[in-house]
Amino acid sequence: MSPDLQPLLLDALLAGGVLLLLVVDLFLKDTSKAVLADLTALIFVGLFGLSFAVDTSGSAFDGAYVGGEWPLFFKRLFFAIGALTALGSRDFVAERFMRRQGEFYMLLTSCVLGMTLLPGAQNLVLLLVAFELMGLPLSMLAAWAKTEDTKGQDRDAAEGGMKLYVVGAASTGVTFFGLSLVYGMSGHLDLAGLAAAPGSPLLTLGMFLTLAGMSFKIGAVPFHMWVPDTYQASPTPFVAFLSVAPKAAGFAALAAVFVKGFGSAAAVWAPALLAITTLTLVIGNLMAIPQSNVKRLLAFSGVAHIGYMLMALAIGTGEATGVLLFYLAGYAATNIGAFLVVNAVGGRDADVDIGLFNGFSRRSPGLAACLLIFLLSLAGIPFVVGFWAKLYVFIEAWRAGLGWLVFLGALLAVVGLWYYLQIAYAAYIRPPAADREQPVAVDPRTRLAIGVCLVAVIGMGAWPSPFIENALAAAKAFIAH
Amino acid sequence: MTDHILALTVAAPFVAALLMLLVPGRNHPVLRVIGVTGSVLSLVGAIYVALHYDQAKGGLQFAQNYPFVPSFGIDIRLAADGWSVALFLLTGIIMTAGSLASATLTNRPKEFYILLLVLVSGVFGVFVCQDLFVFFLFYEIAVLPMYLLIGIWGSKGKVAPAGPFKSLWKDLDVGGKEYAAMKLTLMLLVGSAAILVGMLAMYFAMGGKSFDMVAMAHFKFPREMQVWVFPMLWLGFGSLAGVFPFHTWSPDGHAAAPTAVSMLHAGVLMKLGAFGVMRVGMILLPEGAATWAPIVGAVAALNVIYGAVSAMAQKDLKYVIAYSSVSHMGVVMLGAATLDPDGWNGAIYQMFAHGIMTGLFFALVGLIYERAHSRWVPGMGGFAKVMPGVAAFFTLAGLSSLGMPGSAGFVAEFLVFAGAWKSGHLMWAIPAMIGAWVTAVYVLRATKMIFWGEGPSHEFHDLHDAKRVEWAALWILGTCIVAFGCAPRLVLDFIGKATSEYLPAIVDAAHLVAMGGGK
Amino acid sequence: MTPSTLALLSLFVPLGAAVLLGLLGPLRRTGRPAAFVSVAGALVALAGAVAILAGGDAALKPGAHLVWGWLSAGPATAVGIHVDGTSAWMLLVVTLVATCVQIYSLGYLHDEPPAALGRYFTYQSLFLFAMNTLVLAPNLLQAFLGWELVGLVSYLLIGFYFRKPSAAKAAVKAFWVTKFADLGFLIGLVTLYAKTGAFEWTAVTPVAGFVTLMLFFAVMGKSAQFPLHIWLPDAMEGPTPVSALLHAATMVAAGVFLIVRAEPLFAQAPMTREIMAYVGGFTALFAACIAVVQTDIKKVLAYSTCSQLGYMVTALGAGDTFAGYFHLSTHAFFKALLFLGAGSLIHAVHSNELKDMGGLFKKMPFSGAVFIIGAVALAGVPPFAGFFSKDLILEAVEHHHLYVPLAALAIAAFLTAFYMTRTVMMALFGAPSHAAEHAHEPGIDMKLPLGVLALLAIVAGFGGSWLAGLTGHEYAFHFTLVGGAGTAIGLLGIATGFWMFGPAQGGAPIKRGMAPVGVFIRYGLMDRLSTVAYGLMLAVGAIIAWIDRYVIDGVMNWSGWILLVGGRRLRGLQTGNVQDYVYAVALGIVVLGAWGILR
Amino acid sequence: MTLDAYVLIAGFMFCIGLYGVLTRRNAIGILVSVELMVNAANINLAAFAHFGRGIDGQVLVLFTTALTVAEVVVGLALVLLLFRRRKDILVDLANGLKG
Amino acid sequence: MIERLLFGAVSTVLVFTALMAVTTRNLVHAVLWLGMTLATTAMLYILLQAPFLATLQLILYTGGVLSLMLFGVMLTRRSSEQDGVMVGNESNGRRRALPIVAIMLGLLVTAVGRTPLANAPVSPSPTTAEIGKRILSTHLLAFELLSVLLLAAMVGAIVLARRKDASLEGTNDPRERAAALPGSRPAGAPKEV
Repeated sequence: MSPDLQPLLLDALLAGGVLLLLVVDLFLKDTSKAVLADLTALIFVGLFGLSFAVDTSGSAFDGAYVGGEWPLFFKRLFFAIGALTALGSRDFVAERFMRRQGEFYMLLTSCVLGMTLLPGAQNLVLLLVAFELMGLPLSMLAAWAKTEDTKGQDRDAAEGGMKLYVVGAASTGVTFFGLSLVYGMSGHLDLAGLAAAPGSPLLTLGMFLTLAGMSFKIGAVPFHMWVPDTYQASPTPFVAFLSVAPKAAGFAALAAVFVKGFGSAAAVWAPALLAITTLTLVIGNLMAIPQSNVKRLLAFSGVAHIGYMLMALAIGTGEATGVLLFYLAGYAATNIGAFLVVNAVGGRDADVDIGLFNGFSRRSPGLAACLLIFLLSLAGIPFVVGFWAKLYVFIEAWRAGLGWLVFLGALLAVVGLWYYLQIAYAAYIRPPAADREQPVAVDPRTRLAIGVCLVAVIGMGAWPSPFIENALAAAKAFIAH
Repeated sequence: MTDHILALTVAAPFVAALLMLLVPGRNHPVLRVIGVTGSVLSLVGAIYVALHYDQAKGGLQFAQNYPFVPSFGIDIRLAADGWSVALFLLTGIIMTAGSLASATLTNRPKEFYILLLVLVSGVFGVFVCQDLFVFFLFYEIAVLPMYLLIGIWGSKGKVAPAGPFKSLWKDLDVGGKEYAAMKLTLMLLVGSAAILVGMLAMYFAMGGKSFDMVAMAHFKFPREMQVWVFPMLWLGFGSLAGVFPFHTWSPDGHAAAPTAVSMLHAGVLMKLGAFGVMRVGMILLPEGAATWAPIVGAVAALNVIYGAVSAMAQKDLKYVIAYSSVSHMGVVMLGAATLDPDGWNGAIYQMFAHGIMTGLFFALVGLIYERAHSRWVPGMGGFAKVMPGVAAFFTLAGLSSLGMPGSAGFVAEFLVFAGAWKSGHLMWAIPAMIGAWVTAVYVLRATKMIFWGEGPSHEFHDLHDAKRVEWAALWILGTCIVAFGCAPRLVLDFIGKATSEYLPAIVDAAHLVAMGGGK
Repeated sequence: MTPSTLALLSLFVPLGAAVLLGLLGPLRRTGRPAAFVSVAGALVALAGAVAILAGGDAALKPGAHLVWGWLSAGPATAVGIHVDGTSAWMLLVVTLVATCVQIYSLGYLHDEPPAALGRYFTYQSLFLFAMNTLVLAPNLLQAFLGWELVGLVSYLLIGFYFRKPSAAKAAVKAFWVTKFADLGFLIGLVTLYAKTGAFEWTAVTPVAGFVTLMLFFAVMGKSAQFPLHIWLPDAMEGPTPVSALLHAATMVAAGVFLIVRAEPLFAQAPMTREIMAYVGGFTALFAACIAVVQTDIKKVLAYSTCSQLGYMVTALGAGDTFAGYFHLSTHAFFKALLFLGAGSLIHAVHSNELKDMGGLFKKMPFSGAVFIIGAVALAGVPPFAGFFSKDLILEAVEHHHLYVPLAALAIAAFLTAFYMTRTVMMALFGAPSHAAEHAHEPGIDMKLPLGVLALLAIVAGFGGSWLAGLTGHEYAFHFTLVGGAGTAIGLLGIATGFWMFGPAQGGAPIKRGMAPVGVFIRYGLMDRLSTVAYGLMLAVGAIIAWIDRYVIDGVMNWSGWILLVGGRRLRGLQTGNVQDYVYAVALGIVVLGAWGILR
Repeated sequence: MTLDAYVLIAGFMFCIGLYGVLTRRNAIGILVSVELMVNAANINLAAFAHFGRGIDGQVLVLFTTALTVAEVVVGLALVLLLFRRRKDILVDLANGLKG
Repeated sequence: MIERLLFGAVSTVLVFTALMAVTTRNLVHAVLWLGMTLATTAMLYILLQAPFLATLQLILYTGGVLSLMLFGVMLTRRSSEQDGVMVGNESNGRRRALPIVAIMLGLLVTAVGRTPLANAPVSPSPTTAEIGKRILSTHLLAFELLSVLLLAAMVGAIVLARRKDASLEGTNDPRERAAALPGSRPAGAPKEV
């Protein structure tokens, strides 16, 4: 391995994994393709483990890619998400898409490949390609539950995928156009060059168009409208992935372009981002309240969470960016866990009405307790990671003089509790329906994934120090570079 | 042992809760034994603390630091002062009585006990925590389990939306237990949000290094900051203490909650709010407290009389008691606002007295509800014939609540009134006294309507007096009411010691504020 | 034993009995054995009181003072005992009457179920403790404790027949009214504490005027002064021995005792004293007027008690503490006697109504005789007890030139003699009613107390100078014009009564005119007033409660509702049409762009 | 010709594309419009590259073009899917998910 | 001057064809108009001295994208339009779209007007070799990634577009689904299509 490929070691291995999956798929009978999930998980776990063993610092390709702690943090996050998703998807995918399992995991893995390359990209070209590599498989996977049955459970899969695709395509157009202006006004495609660009109206316009286009991926208001529909229609384990990984990657991209690239022009974009933040917080929380479909509810709750993360992004300091990383990690663990439980309760159905949770705690007390903890973490209750995440954001916002935003955020967090508790209420207080009294069936791998999420949520909640330190260090490296 | 007694006491219920996780949910006797043991252990811990607290020395004792999040200056700093001793005792007593009172619970006792024990761990923690952040964490632990406790084991009274907003309110399910649970949780968390904001402000004003409350007490926060942070803390903590107009969760919440939860919530949890206002708001922000004291006192006086008058109009027994809590917590806040030694002693003592009294009340209401299957006071009557013991204890609790000498309630109210008078706020003391009189009106009216007169009518066919273990809670609390009413110095000396340590700084600040200088 | 030890004995032995009976349910529910426990406690207390006085003046002159810090270490907020002549004598009066009443109750409540009887005697023991707490109070704080506790026991005992709605109502009414008045005590107490840092009887303070006024307000409630007397007639719902002990002899006199005790404070407040004189005088007259028209023998006595308390308050208002105290003592004996005698009559005919009695003297000569002794003593006929004390009061009032109260008292004296004669005539003489035909004398347990009290009603008046010496005053009986006139007025009242209700049955038009007036005053005015006040309070409560639910809580609910409905409205934005989603994106970029470029 | 003319023409094209995306009911029609938007970006890039911004603009055009092709591939697959499911590709008729 | 004339002509055609592409009611025509736009853009690239891009444009876009799209149009004809003469491409929401687009245009024009662009120097046109070098050095990683992307897109698109890849999929019958679970396949289950 040549030294300048050192930072790309993990990504190269992952690309190998993509091919491996394709090849192995060819040799497997449909009925035994479920093993691909295990293989995928194994790849991710292996890479996750490897990430602690190898040095990925340094830069490659004339500085188009720079390794170090910042990309490493994201890589670990993405590997973990990928592994959890693969574990959680296995039985679902094997059961529902028996003949399309290989492609599912291949797309999932290549999507992760795009994500892992994003944080280290120092060049808009690489950034853009990685962004698209992440984005395109998503719309395909969203529609994976395709069917021609007009009454079946997946009747809306194509619609969900199409909505993600159409909004995404439009946003891509907007992003491209915005970046073209950015390039034109700065004369550079590498992030370092952007910083030097003199301010001009066209640059501002380009900046904002890029912001809008990228905000689509994280689901910031008003670019969020695809989120609930796609979540509702897509295979639930994939939604677990969709709800966290692209968000993290999107934030990596936004941080790269704005915090780093346009860091000197923060006075221009920060207020705009704050406006988006406020809108996201309010709309996300408000619209989650009346939802009766749990996936939609979690979708809007996700939008709300994006608001909190945007808050950290808008502050733009090193500490705030570190806090953003912590938030992303905590949110990922929590949300994947929550969606996997929802998947278990929904019983392979894409539509999960809140009524299905009735009496959940009596049917499966352990699983219900997990769900409760995930919900509490989402709501930001102490002793689970969600609390610290919000708290750190608030602390940083306070430091940045955004007291009013802290207050708004705190108030809306309470509103959030309202709708999260509606799920808890169904699970713990309502009696189960007559035909749903047996325990919820959970396959062992999903169980494992939920367990890992639980440990992460509680661990990071009870002992946040090492994680936040790590995140702060990563952000520091990012800002300093 | 002595070194870590505070941590042990705080942890005892929590450990019991963890143990319970290992017990199958069907095994009710074992669960009960663990639950009661955990509570009794914490009571023993509290008594141990009281016995070993060196009164002559005073100050913070049994101090221990356990590092938690050092990078943000957050440590679990546990130490007890005189107030802690008193409130520790209160919590131990109420929890023991509460766990005994819920010994007859058959609906999912495992989860119930676990939540209850976790909650009480939080309560213990708040009373001895000297780190503001961990204080807040304990506070949240104490508040949050309430949602499930009310939501699952609660009951619905006869209070349904009526009047012009009926149709609007239907959306919110006003009056239901889930409404009550949700309202309680949300309102208290809005309060928590305010606390959090205030807390962060203090943290950063001190340089963002540490949440140590002892250091904060010595640190002189800028006046203008104190003036806006104090109301945040006052209203934030105050929402749990039932400060008007943020008291409205309390009637619905207490009415919907199951017996032990009402006992604990009205008996101990509401005190957390008042304790927070005093321990965090007033002691850490003396100038803010001095600036706002007139408002705090006025609102508290309003609370007293408003709660009492509202209680008078209630027809649902639990609402009567719940509004009485609002009224009595007003007395606590009034005492706090006096910034006078007697007022402060009275405030803490009122926490203690009201805790025991309202615990007894709710235990009795639980018994009555269990037997009568109704909380509708006008429908009752003549119950004393079949449940004389319950009637006697109800009267005892009522007497304490209206401040009858010989009961703990008198000592507290008397001290608070004296403090209010001494601090020159007649306009607070007189409404509060009238409120105390109104208490006599509604308590005795309720007693009369429930227990006296002819009856009971045929619809109450399975009324009977308390039985076996049910007596335990009644006797424990009843004895405490009388004992602490007759010999108040058992805890008043502890309280007075701590008050004398904390108050001078605040009085100085009040002088500064009064003179308009010292900026 | 020292006076303090004896006093502690008198204080705590009844408490011990009460606690014993209270905690030991099985013992309490045995009935008579429980009663004996209580009676034994009362006897010990009585013995203690007697022993203190038997110990002689020397030990009592400086007063034995024994206190323990209660709210804090140190004497400022202490409780304990203070034994001097005043409290020793009061202790004797209280324990003596209480013992008599308890023994009497053994017979009177013979038919009660054992559990109820046990409860009754528990209350009785508790009362004795409470009253002794008040009597022995070393400072105002403890006085307040006792004050409230006797109010509590009064409430419990009035509500003894709690299954009877009228009794239940009367009990709470008594408590509410007296407790309302007690606010005055509390305010006075707190003021005193705020200004002097302690609760001393002898405090010298510029706020004495306010403090005493407030204390007097409490006295008006406890000692049934107009207009806070309204609870006392209703309190007759309690068993008759209770009326004798609490609502005639001791508890209602606690107010008078308080003023006697707090003489140093009141001495600093001439204004309060003047108010007291007028209120007392008016009450004496007003209550006597109503007593005239009562048909219920206990109500007659109840209003009479009001009236006599008015006498005492007037005396205290006039500044003659001893006169009030003296009348308090004699009144305790003869009014207890009257009540117990009346109880004996009631016991015989099972009715309180005068019309159900009549001609009882023949059937029950002993009870009739002692009742007449009590009546004569009350009417102020020499040489019975009431004569001396009433004479002293009239003199004192005249001496202080309080002529309006004096006139009121004089008329009241006439009316007192008149209505007592009326009562005696209607109950003991005349034609026996149907119920009265089977009447018979009670047993020895009821006769014994009657006898003791009758003796005291006869002789107690002669102990005046001894009592004065004991309490540090000077008194010797000597004839004065006012006293003579008072006696004459009394005799005139008796004569008028005899003319109207004796065999002659004269003055029929007056009788006819009298009845409606009294009924109007009694039921038309005072009851209506208290009902209206109560109704008003409930109405205010209902309004506040409504406001709380729909306005204060409404804010919470409104905001919840707005969020809910707002969320629902916003759902409309999520149309499901992807072009609308793209439109939102376009809108977003346009707004962002416009803001970026045009700002 | 000066740079601003090119940028303007690109802007025109972008707006036309945007208009198409907003108004077209047919999924393929939307794809067509998106192509216009991307094309506008490409014109920009080429123009900027020509007017002194260096070689990278042209490189980026290469990449965007390739990306767009991939996007179109995926888009058409989704359109086919939608068509099979609904026998129609009018996007405003696919509104089963909402609220 | 000639350059200006040429530019004017090209841009006019460009805008016209683009407008037609988004407004014509026939979908086939719309795709063809798009093709013309893209071809015209290639002319613009030549004006900008970027022959490489022009070639790319013609090959990739006009050759690839356009035929793909036409393919799509053919495959998605509604049954009522079996004859293929007219493929519906209605528009709606013009009234609300126009202001947005107009404002956007206004913003762009304003921004361009306010930004000093006119005197930007013309740089020498890079040769194809230079572009290639650039791609294969600095942007090699992106280029490699592009191949992964295209692979993924193709694989995914094929799977999605496959007409009916399993008779089992999409069924709601739990028995059949249970049968399809790995390892529990009953003997008589339908074979793969």
